[in-house]
Amino acid sequence: MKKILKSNLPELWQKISADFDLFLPLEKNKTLNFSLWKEGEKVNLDRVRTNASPKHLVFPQTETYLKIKNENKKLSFKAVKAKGDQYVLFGVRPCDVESFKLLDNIFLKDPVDTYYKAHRDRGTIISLGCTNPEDSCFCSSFGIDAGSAPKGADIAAWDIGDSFIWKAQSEKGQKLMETIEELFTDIDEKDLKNLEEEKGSIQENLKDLPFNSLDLSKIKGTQQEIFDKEEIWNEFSERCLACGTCSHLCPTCHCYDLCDYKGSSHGEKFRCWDSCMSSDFTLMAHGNPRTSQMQRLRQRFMHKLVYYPKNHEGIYSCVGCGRCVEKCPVHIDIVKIIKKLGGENNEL
Amino acid sequence: MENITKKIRAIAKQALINKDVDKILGWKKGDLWSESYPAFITKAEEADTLIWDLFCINNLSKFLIKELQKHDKIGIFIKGCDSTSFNQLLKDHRINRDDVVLYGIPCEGMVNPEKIKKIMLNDRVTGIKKSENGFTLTSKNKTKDVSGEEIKYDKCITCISPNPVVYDELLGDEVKNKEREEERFKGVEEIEAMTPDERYEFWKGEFQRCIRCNACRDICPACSCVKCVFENQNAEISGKAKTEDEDSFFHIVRAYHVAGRCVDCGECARVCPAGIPLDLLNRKIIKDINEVYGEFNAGFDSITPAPLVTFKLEDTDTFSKQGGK
Amino acid sequence: MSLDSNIANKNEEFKPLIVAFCCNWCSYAGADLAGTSRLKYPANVKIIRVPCSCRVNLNFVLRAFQHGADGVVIAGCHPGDCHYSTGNYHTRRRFSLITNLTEYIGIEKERFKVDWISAAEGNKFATVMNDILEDVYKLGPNKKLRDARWKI
Amino acid sequence: MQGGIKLRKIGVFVCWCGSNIAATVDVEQVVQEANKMSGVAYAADYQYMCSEIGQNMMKDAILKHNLDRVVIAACSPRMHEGTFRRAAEESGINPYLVEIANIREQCSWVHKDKKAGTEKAIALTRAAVAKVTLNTELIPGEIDVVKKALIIGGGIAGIQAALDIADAGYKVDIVEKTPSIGGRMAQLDKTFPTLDCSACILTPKMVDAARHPNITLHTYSEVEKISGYVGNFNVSIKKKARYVDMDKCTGCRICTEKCPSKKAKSEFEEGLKNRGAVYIPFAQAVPNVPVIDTDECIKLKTGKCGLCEKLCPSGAIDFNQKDEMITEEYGAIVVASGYDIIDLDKFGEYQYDHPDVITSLEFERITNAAGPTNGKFVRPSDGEKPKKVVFVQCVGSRDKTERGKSYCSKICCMYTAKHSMLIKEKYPDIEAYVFYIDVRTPGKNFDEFQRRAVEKYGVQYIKGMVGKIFPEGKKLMVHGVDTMSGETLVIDADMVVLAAATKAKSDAVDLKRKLNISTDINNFFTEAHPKLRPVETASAGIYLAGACQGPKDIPETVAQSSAAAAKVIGLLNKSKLVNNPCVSAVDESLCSGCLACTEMCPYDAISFKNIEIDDHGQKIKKVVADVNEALCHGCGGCTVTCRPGAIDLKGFTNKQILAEVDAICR
Repeated sequence: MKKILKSNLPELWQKISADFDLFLPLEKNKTLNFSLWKEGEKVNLDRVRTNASPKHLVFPQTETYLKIKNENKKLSFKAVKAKGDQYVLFGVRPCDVESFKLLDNIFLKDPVDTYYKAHRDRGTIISLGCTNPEDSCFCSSFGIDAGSAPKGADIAAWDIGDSFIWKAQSEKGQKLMETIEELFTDIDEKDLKNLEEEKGSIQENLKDLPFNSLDLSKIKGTQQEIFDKEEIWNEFSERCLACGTCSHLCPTCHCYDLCDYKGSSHGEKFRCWDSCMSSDFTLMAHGNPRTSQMQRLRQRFMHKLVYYPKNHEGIYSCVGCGRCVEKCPVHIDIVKIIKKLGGENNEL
Repeated sequence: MENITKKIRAIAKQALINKDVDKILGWKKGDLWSESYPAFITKAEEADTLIWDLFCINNLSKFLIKELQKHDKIGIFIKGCDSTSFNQLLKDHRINRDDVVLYGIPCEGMVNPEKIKKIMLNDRVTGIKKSENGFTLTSKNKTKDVSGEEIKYDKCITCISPNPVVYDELLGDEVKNKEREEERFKGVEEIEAMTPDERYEFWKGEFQRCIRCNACRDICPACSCVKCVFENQNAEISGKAKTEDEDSFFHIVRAYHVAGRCVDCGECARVCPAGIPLDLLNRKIIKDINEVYGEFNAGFDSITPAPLVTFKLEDTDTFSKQGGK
Repeated sequence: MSLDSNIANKNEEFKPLIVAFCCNWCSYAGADLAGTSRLKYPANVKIIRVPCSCRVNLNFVLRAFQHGADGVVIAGCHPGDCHYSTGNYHTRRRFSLITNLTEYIGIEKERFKVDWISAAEGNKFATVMNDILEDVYKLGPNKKLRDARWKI
Repeated sequence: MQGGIKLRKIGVFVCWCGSNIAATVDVEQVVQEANKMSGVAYAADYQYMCSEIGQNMMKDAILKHNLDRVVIAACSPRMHEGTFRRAAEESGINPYLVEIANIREQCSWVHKDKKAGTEKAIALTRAAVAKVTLNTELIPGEIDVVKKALIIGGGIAGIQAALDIADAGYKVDIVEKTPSIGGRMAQLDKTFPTLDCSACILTPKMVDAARHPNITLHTYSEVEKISGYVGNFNVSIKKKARYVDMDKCTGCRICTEKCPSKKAKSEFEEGLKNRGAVYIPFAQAVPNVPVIDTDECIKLKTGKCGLCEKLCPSGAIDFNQKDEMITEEYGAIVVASGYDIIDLDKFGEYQYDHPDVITSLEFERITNAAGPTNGKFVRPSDGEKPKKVVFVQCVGSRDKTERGKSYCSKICCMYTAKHSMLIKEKYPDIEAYVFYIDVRTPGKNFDEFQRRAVEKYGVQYIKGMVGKIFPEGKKLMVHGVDTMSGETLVIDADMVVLAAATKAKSDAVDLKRKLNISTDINNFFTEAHPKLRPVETASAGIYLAGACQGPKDIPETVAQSSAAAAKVIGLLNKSKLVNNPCVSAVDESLCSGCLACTEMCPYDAISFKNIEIDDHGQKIKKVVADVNEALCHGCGGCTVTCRPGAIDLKGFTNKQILAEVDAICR
């Protein structure tokens, strides 16, 4: 464990960005997102939640995988490799770190998604404890500790007031810390105490959150029984706009569509994020297997709360980041669904 | 506000009991202080869950399209912007006036939770109350008095239709909320003052954040197509790729498709999860229509032809030196 | 009539592309008349025939800019002379708003012109085309709204 | 994105047009490049594709290579699109599977550089190939024809056309704005080059028209509104109140004689004479029924008088008459609305406000035996016979300034020669001078006619213009230049006759909008093609006759009228018309029923209908737009109002145009 003074951060960013693409929570036009850091950009490490999750770094919204060339009426094909340089991603909150693990479960299982793997391999992830969790946070419901050093992070970091404490957790993390050693100092007793205090304060804050008591074990019944609760699904889908805000912001949503692009004398095949909310999701030649918004909305939550856990040793496909709670234009979110399915009437 | 909540509940209850309507569209309160959301009720006993507070920002009118396919008669609570949207839907032949009972609510503007959070810094907000000259915010460790303008949505501050323009019954007295109306186009003018390259960079930066979730479109009461052109494979513009050109294409076409029909309810910008100021696109067009073809407020009535399906012989244009004669 | 040779020389590498949408009855005929009268304008201008200027969709214009046009012209009958009676009155309104909107997005108005060219105005056709080319030469290649994938 | 399109077999034919194309475009290279374009199965070039050999070459290739679509890279589609469509049809290909790449008018003729020209020709060909790839077979619909024609204007042009059409057995209505048919020709005294009396040859035709069982006259009437399309025009005609019952009136003229209001200037007499408030414009007017001028009639203005009503022996005066609107259906329309002469207000140097400075048209009335002076040639100011008369030609004609007209009025040289001859014939002692820029007398016996004026009658022709006229006592001092000798001249004339330029009728623009046809820069109606379709307008079923299209003399006017009549007869003779298949079509599954298209459509061709669709077992009622193909003209404006792209234009679909854009942007 080492520490770095906050006043040294600009130097740190410079140093890292000399060798890596550095992604930080940057505030641009009032919006916080993980973006490529350049000299002079405004880094905001105070708010726990970025607008979008950092999943676009490992799973870009659009990614070309095949190019087709048409020359004199002859076609030739060329596979495209994943693009991108080595990068460092700092400021990832424990929930988002956890989401990488959930994505790994999908993309790194056989057959391995080589694009995803390439993006994962080239990244060094540095987590940051959540000093000020927000109302809509509910990570603890999924066993995530917002003050901990999440396993998926190559380096774990905490804010202890005037400094950050960094703790390497993997070889990659160790290596990165070595290259920037000179900016760090060793920690002392006081720092350790501060760290413990920070962790404690985080725990206190978490306890206080409105959704702290969210209990998934209340969701009872078989897959079919939950599926059949049409009254609940209908109630929510009634106001669903069928936009893709939830799926696109969600750190664990990972569905994609395969599309064609026709260029001047060539073509590309690419994949891009898809949302099960949209009416052309899984659209096939014969039509769509899910014909109503109710069915599409149900699919999203069945996947998160039933299908995924079934296939992945009981792990839910949600990390409680609260983005859908915050951003759904009509306030349909997984918290309400969990409560409702658990028999709780969350409506006053 | 509590008063209006009471009225809403009474009206909804009575209308459902009398079977005047099959369904009521209103708002309910969620678990969080900042959360009020659209709620549709069919049973009289649910009427007491309806509320009216500072967060009933959702424009309910567009839901009528879907709901009227299932029900014959619907009662709906509408603010000023909901009412202009309602007129626009009538004009677009998406709903019939006779199928709807409108309960109008004069609106003094809705509160933007983001602004409150910013004011209270990182202290968790617990509530907001109306005070003598504004509002009192309370959080875990402090309280603070703020003015309405500090916490209301920008779009509400410059709102031109705080009172419903169409209704069957009006709840409460009409409000005056038009003091800052002239600042409506301030944001547009700031962009207009830039050079073309600056403007392009500005919008590129904004569009770059777009995640193509279509929320702006899906919430928009003017975007009422059964199937959007961006989902019409035949139109060949339905690129799903997240690229600079596709993003701009989408946003330019979206803005143009609501040209002359946008009621400036600002919902597109509010719901944008990427925080893109889409209303600055819509308002540019509104401003131009006002300047070139005479003041026009979409949704103020349901009969005046939209500026883009009509013309005048003596119209001028903005592209030719001669003024287009 | 002809381009300022200085500008042309400075931009030897730059071969601008102008896509012109011409209504069948006036402007396309005006372009034909420019041909019959052997007026000269650079070969960078390529014409797409549409029945009426009111047939031109915003999508077509954006697509042209995406795929490489450095300038776009929409030409129709003079207001009052529309073969379809009132089609170009709609063009006038639509593109008054659209040229403003694209300008607001950052596309210079010099790159995107709408004009009225009658079947008798072969001269005007050539002038409009020469003018936009001159403007586009001054502005340089258009990089805005470009589809980076379009050309390899 | 072109999934679903089966492989095309497109033939590309590149025309040399002799050296017209081949001089600036490397035709062979275009063929080579075309061969590389996707979908192209065959490409070839030929000297003249439009020739029979060229067409046969195309037809043979279609059969031999089993081609299913054709691109012709040649001259403008406005020239030969029809030719090649027909040729394709003859080889079994739907004519709408042919596209033209315009590499002559829009390429070889406007560019100098062969490399650039060739590149552009290739791009244009590529665009045509891209478009034709997406073309679909189109089959025109059929529409009925109303067997009746409308003639707008009852001058010699309208009368001639009406008689020809009526003689062929079709009903004709003439709508004439003034109270009588006859038009300008009725005002004229003699006609060139034969000097026979205008009335003598015109009035019999007027009477024929009035008596013809197939002709109906609507005089003192105006066309208010025109809708519909070729074969089926729907026309509202306003019949202005005459206040005289046409059926009761016997034409005795007691009313016109006794009318106490005599202040109105007679339009027919060019203001040289007054007329009553109730009047018949001229002696041979058809119909021979007076009208009451509402602006002048004392009874209509003040409620007093009513003398005519009291005196009328047949009780025909009816002050309660109202303007009447009638609606008629026609299969074809001939526009024969005539011409005016320009206002001379802005030509101060000619002193037109002086009573002895007159226009040629006024001269016609003065020399006319039935005119204001009963044919006596006298000065309007004092009734004395003039001794010297100066004619000034090209007053406002061939004048590039704003007050004049840049064109030649065409008839002035001839009528001025006629006028000078008429004077000299009657009064050999009068001196006649003609100032001219050029004397233009092409036409049968025209030049001989003009020379007669000079050689036989001694009319003095002076090449030059009049600079200024100063009235001096009873004289008009005409200052001019003889450009032949370079001398300045001053002629102490007693009278000056100005050959004022002809111009389009002031209401031509109104009429153009009603008819949906076009006018040129001078507001003369535009023909569909200046050489090959001189009597048709760009709107099917509407034809032009006479000076409303441009200055014309009587023989030309009559010739064009008969030509228009022949076109009308040809049209009315058809039992069915085929309409343009390039019309809008609605994809009902995409249509939201917002009906913006119905509001925008210039032809009210789009209405709506209720349909029921099956949405996954759920029956949903829906309103969708509905296009009337006979009314749709194919402008495509609706396609742009349609946000979801539910309405598209056949032959110019969104996909086709985007494909062209893409092809050009390669």
